[in-house]
Amino acid sequence: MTVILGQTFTGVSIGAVLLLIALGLSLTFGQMNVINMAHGEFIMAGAYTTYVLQKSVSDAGLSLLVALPVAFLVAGALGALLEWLLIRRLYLRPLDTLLVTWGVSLMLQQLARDVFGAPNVQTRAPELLTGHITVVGGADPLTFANSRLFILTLAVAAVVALSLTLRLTPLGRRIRGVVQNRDLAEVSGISTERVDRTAFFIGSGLAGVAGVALTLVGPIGPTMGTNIIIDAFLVIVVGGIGRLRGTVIVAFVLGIMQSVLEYSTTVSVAKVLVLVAIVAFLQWRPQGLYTLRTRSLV
Amino acid sequence: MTELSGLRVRGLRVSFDGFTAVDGVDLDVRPGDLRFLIGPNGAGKTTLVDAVTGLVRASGSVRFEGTELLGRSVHRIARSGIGRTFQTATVFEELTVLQNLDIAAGAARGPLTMLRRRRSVPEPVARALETIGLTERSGSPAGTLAHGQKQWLEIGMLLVQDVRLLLLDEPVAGMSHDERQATGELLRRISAERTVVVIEHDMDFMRSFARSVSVLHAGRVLSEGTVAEVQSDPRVQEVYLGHAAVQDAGPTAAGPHPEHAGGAHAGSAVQEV
Amino acid sequence: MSSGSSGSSGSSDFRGSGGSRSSGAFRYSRRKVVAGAAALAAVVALSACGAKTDEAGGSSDKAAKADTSGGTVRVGLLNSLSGTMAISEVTVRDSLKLAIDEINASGGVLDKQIRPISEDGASDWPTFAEKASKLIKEDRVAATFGCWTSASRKAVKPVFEKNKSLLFYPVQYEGLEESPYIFYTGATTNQQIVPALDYLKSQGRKRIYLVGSDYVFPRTANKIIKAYAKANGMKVLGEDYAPLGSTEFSTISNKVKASRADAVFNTLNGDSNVAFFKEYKSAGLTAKSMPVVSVSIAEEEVKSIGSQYLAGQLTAWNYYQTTEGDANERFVKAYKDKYGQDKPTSDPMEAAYTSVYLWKAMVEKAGSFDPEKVRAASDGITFEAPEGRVTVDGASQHIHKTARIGRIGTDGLIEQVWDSGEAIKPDPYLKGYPWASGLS
Amino acid sequence: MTEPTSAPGKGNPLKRAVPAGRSARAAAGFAAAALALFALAPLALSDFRLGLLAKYLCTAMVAVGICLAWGRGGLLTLGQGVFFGLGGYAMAMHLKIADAGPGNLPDFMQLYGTATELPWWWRPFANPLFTIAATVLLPMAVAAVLGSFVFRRRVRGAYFAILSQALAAALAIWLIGQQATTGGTNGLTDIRGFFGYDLDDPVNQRMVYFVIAAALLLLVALARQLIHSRYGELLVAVRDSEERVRFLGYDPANVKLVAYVVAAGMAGLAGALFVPAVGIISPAMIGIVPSIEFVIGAAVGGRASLAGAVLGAIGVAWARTALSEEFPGAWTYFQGLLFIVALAFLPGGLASLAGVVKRRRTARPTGEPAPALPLGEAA
Repeated sequence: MTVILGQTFTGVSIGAVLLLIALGLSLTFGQMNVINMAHGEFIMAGAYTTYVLQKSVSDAGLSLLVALPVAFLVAGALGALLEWLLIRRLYLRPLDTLLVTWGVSLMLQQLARDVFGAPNVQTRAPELLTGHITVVGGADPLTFANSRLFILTLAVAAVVALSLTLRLTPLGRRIRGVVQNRDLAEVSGISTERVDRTAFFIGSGLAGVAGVALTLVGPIGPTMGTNIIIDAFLVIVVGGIGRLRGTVIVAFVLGIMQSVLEYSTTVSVAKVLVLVAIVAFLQWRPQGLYTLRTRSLV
Repeated sequence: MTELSGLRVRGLRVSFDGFTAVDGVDLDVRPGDLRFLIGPNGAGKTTLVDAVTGLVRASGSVRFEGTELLGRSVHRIARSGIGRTFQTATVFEELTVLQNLDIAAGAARGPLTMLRRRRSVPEPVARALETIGLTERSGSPAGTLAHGQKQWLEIGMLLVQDVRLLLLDEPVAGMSHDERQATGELLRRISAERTVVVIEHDMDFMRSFARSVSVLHAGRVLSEGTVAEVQSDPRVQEVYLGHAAVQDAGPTAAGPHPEHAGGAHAGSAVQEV
Repeated sequence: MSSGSSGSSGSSDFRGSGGSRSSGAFRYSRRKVVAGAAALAAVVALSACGAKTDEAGGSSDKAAKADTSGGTVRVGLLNSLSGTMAISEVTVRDSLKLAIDEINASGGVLDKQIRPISEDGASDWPTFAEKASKLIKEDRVAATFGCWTSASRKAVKPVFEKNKSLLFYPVQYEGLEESPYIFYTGATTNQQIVPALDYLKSQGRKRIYLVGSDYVFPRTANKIIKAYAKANGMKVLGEDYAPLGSTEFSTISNKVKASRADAVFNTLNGDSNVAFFKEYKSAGLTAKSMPVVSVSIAEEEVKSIGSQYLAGQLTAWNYYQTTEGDANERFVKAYKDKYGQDKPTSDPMEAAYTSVYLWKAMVEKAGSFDPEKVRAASDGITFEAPEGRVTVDGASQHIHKTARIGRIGTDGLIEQVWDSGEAIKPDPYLKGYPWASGLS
Repeated sequence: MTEPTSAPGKGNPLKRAVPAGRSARAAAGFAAAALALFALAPLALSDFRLGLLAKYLCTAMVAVGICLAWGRGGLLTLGQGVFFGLGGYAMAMHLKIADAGPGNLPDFMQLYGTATELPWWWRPFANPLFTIAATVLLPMAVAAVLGSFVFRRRVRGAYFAILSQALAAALAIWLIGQQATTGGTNGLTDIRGFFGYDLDDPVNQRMVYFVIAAALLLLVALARQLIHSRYGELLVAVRDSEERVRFLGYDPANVKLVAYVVAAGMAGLAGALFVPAVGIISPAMIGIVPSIEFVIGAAVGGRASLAGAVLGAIGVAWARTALSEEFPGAWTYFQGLLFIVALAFLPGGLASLAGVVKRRRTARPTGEPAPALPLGEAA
């Protein structure tokens, strides 16, 4: 029983990381249908931002807090630049977008290697975030890592902020308008180009934020993005493209599945089982957990 | 013709996420009829055709020549002799006119025929090319055809497909006057031996060629009969005028409208009626 | 390799049984040619006419000869400069270049300057094989230095054997291998893993948990550890593997924590270590309560993980930046002067550096760059390496090395807490250890 | 990009519906390719470079399938690594068994495994005929099962792409996890013989090259036949408008399935021949990255044109070698740049350059150059 509860906790903490890395994609992939393989490198950019900031801001806690908005801007700017240079030419060619952005990701990785060196770099976490809280005491205590708690809080805050932005602000309405009917939005006087770029800025910026958070739990190096990008895409696909709600639920479900299966089998088997389960799930619901029922014709 | 033949729709109902687009339609179209479906935007005309051809899930009953169609997959319905066209002409743009027609003619081909090249032009395809007047363009990619020619090509594809029920969604939209006349003549010829249902907003066209008319409104059949009967039906006039009032009040076509764009036709239709 | 090993060890690696095997293949071919030709139809039959089938051994002497004419001699540097392994391998390449520069500055080898040709293995095993081939056949190098992962070594091994060219492999590895054309200058298992276990046993830490990346080295290492534990009254409480590159360790650290082991034996590689130690600390596990002995964490990795997470944990190597001795002081200074004061030196870098000097000494003893002569001259070659004196064991082509257990300090350096006292004779098949008899 | 069609004009247009010059030009191209592969390359290239060319030709064989399935059928085939791997492992398993000799276990099983005899699923691969059949049929069977589920459920566009990648990742992780029986990360290495021929012998390496070159030409011929058959026309129709085809009475799932299965078989054969050419098959050839790389070659060259896809695959593989030899520390910049420029600015790949020139010359109106991809439908 404790094991199940404990693994559920672990699953939630895995899910929090998944949610955070997938959140930016829910905008760029989910809303705009752009398969951006360089998204992982935007996460990397966020992580390196933290590293650079720590060189000038020595207090680990402060530098982490400062890094959040700065990484958002840095990764967001990279994203907007990518959108302007390449992606806007490719909106109707999704697989080409995938391949082109894969080329971009190769170049960004090499750039990181040349600028920061090939080995991973180190950031310091505030001591507070390297501990854990005890949820249930006793011989086999149930604990929750503070770093994961921080990531969970951050992820939830980002989800709330994103959904409020999409729902309440004029920008959000414009984004949704463009997503639902590009042509109509255009004739209604919305500059779809600007909306696209802004949406891409926000989505990529969220990747940067995820990068800051990842410095607490994982490595910071040139290839850190490639390891997580497919997981992030899977979360979106299973959740249903364009559905924030689905993204949130699926991130936690996959996290818990992974952690429970991992406990009873091995990491590899758990990963394979999760992937197979995803493939099977998509047979059952080819459009993901939540779908926008549309009447797209031909 | 026995009473089994023709299209017979009973209690057809289609809804999307709570919005009911077709709300209990009954419809009978006999062989040899040239039936026009009219109605304001959102009346459920296209959805009705979608339901008959299996594109959307529906409840109720749709029988053609005595066979129940609902629940069958799209291609099975197509194989039982039902063909349709779309509001925006959808031909295979990268393929030539000839290839388009050849594909339409070949659903029943066996694997061996499929894996071989086409060495000659099949007889029905050659005839259809003549009928739709595209023999000269047979080698051109369909994407290079003029708009009206594409719509003819679509009709030609239905001809070689040898369907017994044709469902045409705005076949003359965007055509010139002469082209409309030619298309109308063609439909009249076709309907001699088949059942033809046409969704149309062009009231002139309807008056010239319709043998019978059904008016749809808000997912139901509002009125049915000859052109004259329908035009004199006060309910029809009310619906069109009422609809026009809404249309004039503001171009709010942005809503969760299941119908595709096409507001301009509706506007002109109002003046026609 | 010793010709004796082929008879006794069940592994019967190809070289020992080479003669009999190829004649077997010849007999075998007659039967299979019929079947093959029938299946692959005319195409194979056609080309088979042009090709001479393997008349045993007839092909083997077509090896590309190294080009040592002129005033320079070329050597290959084969490391991953891109992809996931670049995080480790780039520093090895740097270290190799340092050694080559030093040797060139002091007159070169046999009066020839060394010209390094660097190739990128791209963290991809078939690419390693391709590049090894290119270095040997196109660049006609006299020797090649590099490779890190076991998989890359396994991929290039047949290439070097086929072409009778030399590879110097600088990383500690899983043993169970001897190739006549590979010199192993990193530790084999009895120079790293076995001493680490001895150390744990001497500290009374007998209940251990095994965590490793999912590839050959950790799996083999753990097999050895389990055999050792069985024979030495230790207990293995659990064994977990994460895919290479995996960065999610919450469940594994839960399992480790629940096991209440005395110590963790860590054979994780690369990125995974960072995530593992961050998770380990978050779970409240400390070096005091449950120390982790790592065999793939050197100064470079400490730097990228952070002493915040690692202070107090143990490592097992043959060299640390803090190892005492003039040779090491010179090495560390030269390295930092060349690449930056903040760059640490580590065991694989040292082994790579040493390998170039060992090759130089062998060539000079042989008076030739010819691989066969170099091999023949290798036995007993010594070098005052940064890790202390190393001696080449000609039979296994490994080197005698001193095992060292270190503790990671808060300054990011590793301080030695124990050493084996003398250089340990390499024993890749662990033949000298009775408990290991069932392993290979 | 698509086959040029004769200009409208004199004579009976229906006669010219089957272009006459096409076959002659194709035959000439085919002869030129055969000449280059069988005569020029062996004469001009060193053994080492010829070996590399053999490796490139294997990726070109995958590209032939990709041209069919993606270029013609619009299927986002991002999981070709799976089929390549299945073919490769099938072949490598047989060769390892043969290398070990009767009664012996393959070397890695003796070193790292616990088994004392071959696992049951290895045993059939001791038979050469079974193996040769399996290298093609096994990937095709897997593709058929997978495809019939996926296409019938109308999983399309981005979903299909991501799903393929998930499968590729799953297979790679599984292979790595089964180290005792699959060689794990190492893969199956040190393959020395090929149906009785000693692969150490340069003459036999050449033979392998010729087999691969012949297989590539065979696949190109096969794909060409398919592309120009009625099926090929139907496939393009499905790519451009799947629903429309359905209303004509076809089941597009079956149409796509054929292309997918054939492409899988081609990838499997490529994987099988890759093994003797390179001497190794490993999970590194199966995962997401190689799957993307297979597609990129075809995309850079021109996905919808057979010649474009094949030359693109060879060109990209060659560029990778050449760039990394020339700039070992910075070649990924150039590689990334190549992908970006070729794909972002030349939608039809390099093959469309030829098309642009041709169109300029004949000044004839044509249809859309870029094949429409069906992602929009997935929205």
